[in-house]
Amino acid sequence: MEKDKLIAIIEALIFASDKPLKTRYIEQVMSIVDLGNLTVGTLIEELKGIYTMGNRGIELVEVAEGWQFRTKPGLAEWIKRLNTVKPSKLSMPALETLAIIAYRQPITRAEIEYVRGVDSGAVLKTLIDRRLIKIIGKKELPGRPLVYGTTQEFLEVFSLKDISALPNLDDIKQMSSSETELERNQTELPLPATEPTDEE
Amino acid sequence: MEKDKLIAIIEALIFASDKPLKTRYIEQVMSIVDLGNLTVGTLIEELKGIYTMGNRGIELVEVAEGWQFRTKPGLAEWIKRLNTVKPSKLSMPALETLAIIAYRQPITRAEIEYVRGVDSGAVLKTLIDRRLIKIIGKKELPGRPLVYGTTQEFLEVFSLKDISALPNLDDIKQMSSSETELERNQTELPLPATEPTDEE
Amino acid sequence: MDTVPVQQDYRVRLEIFEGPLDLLLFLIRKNELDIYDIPISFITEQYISYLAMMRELNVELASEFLVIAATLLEIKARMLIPTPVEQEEDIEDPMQELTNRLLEYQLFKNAGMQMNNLNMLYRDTFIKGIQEDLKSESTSPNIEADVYDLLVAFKSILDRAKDEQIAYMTVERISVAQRINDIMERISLVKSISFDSLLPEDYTKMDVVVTILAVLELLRLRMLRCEQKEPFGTIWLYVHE
Repeated sequence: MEKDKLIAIIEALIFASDKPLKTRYIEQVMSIVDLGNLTVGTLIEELKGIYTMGNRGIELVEVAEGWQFRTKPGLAEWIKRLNTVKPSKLSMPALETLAIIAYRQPITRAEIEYVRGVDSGAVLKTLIDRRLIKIIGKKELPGRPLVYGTTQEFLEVFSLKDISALPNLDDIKQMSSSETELERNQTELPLPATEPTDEE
Repeated sequence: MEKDKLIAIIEALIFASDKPLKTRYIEQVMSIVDLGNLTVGTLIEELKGIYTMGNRGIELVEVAEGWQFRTKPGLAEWIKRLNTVKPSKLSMPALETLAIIAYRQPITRAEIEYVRGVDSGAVLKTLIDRRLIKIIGKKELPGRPLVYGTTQEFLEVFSLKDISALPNLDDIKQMSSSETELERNQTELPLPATEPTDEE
Repeated sequence: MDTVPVQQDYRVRLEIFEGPLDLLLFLIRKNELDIYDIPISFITEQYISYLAMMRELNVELASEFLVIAATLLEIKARMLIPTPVEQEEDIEDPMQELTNRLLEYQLFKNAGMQMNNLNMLYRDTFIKGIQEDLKSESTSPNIEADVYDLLVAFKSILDRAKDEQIAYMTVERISVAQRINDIMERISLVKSISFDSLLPEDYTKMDVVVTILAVLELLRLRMLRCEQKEPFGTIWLYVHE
């Protein structure tokens, strides 16, 4: 195999790995090809050189555990700017919590956690910070727990006229199939015209 | 600012973004520098060229209306050897249902089932869980049924620039049916021996 | 009728049909028929023999297979009875409808296969492995989400709740603190009570554990005292004077 091709493979491996990639893992992957008088180490150095030469935005660095592509330190300010420009998505836990509050408000933290089954303090804080929910009062219960509800910003973000414009929960029924494919395939159905099949 | 520096910034921005990065967000970030007679679009093309030239393991592609670095398709086998990545596969029923939704969106569940001829609740659930489709609204019909459409993730998974980049349906119509039946012909089925008897 | 020996591999092969339209398309192709000019008697016969054979091989069939069988039989019947000319225009042609459905189904089946040839993420191509330490957190005030995301999120919670509800109910029902209150309330009326009678009628392991914990706590706080007259005998609880 040509040297360029070998370098390309290593580049793809390091890029796709979700952790810094150890040289010996690369060696394992490459063990099925004959490297001739080359070594994985020298190939990595050459790949590193490709990024070092020229004015590039990313570089190949050796961190404690292995090799990793990173953006050049000098460009951090630009990436920070990007994060203020790009709209963000809500995480699944955030969406879930927001859904519970939207449909069940006013609701206490204990009630939210009962439904979700997990501690929800951090996600509530995120939603408050993003001004999607707020404390709307206290409940007449021992300890007078705080109750949460959605905000005006929530309606704006989700383009809702008012809270009653949320999709009807009955629609959920449409989404779940009455019979799943699995169940149906297990159901024996009588056939027309071929009545006596099973009997002798 | 020098052109090389501008390209390096764009490279870092695209690399740092978890999702395909839209040109307009790059433009917003770059709005504080004078690009002279250059545009973000031409700079991206030049960056793309850097990766196209030479035998590189990654490339810059336009997917889901944004820019993203991806490994070259020919290298997939090597990356799978790392065992850190989840392989992705869709069943024939899932692909078929996805095709109906992709080309006919917005579409109701009943419409999908009419085309396929079978209950599609389970397969719709799978596609929603994999975030390839989502509910995009309701139809002005009795019962206000939910309508489905493809997601951003759908474009990302199938490496499509936008929904119009799907294979042309008219071209598919032209395809001879025999070539699509290749796999099925491998499975020989025992058929009742009946001769065509229709008079007319 | 002789039973056809059931062979595993037949089973597997026959399940490649996704539905009745898929089966019809297969039969059309298998017999090299023209999709625009399907000989109805022949295809109906083939289709029904097929269903019968699947049944003999113990392949479970979806009800939709039978719906299409009925449609085929209806079309066949209509063709045998000449329709009066003046009626013909109002009546939609079921044969035409079936042909259109087959053509459309075939089209999307092929489209699905074409899509399978595209460069698929995590099969043909890979994106940057997302490293936790490099993950960028957007600080933008803008949020990308719509109300249907909320609806789906709510549904996923409901689905999960179905499995977990029971566990929560149990915990809720028998908190130790609550049981302590129950016991003190009951015993204050009768002065003495047997341990067994503290348990609810259809008690669970959890009820027993919580009750024991409650009693132990009350003993520790010297609010109760207990007596057992003989080994394995009834445990009696009294209010501590």
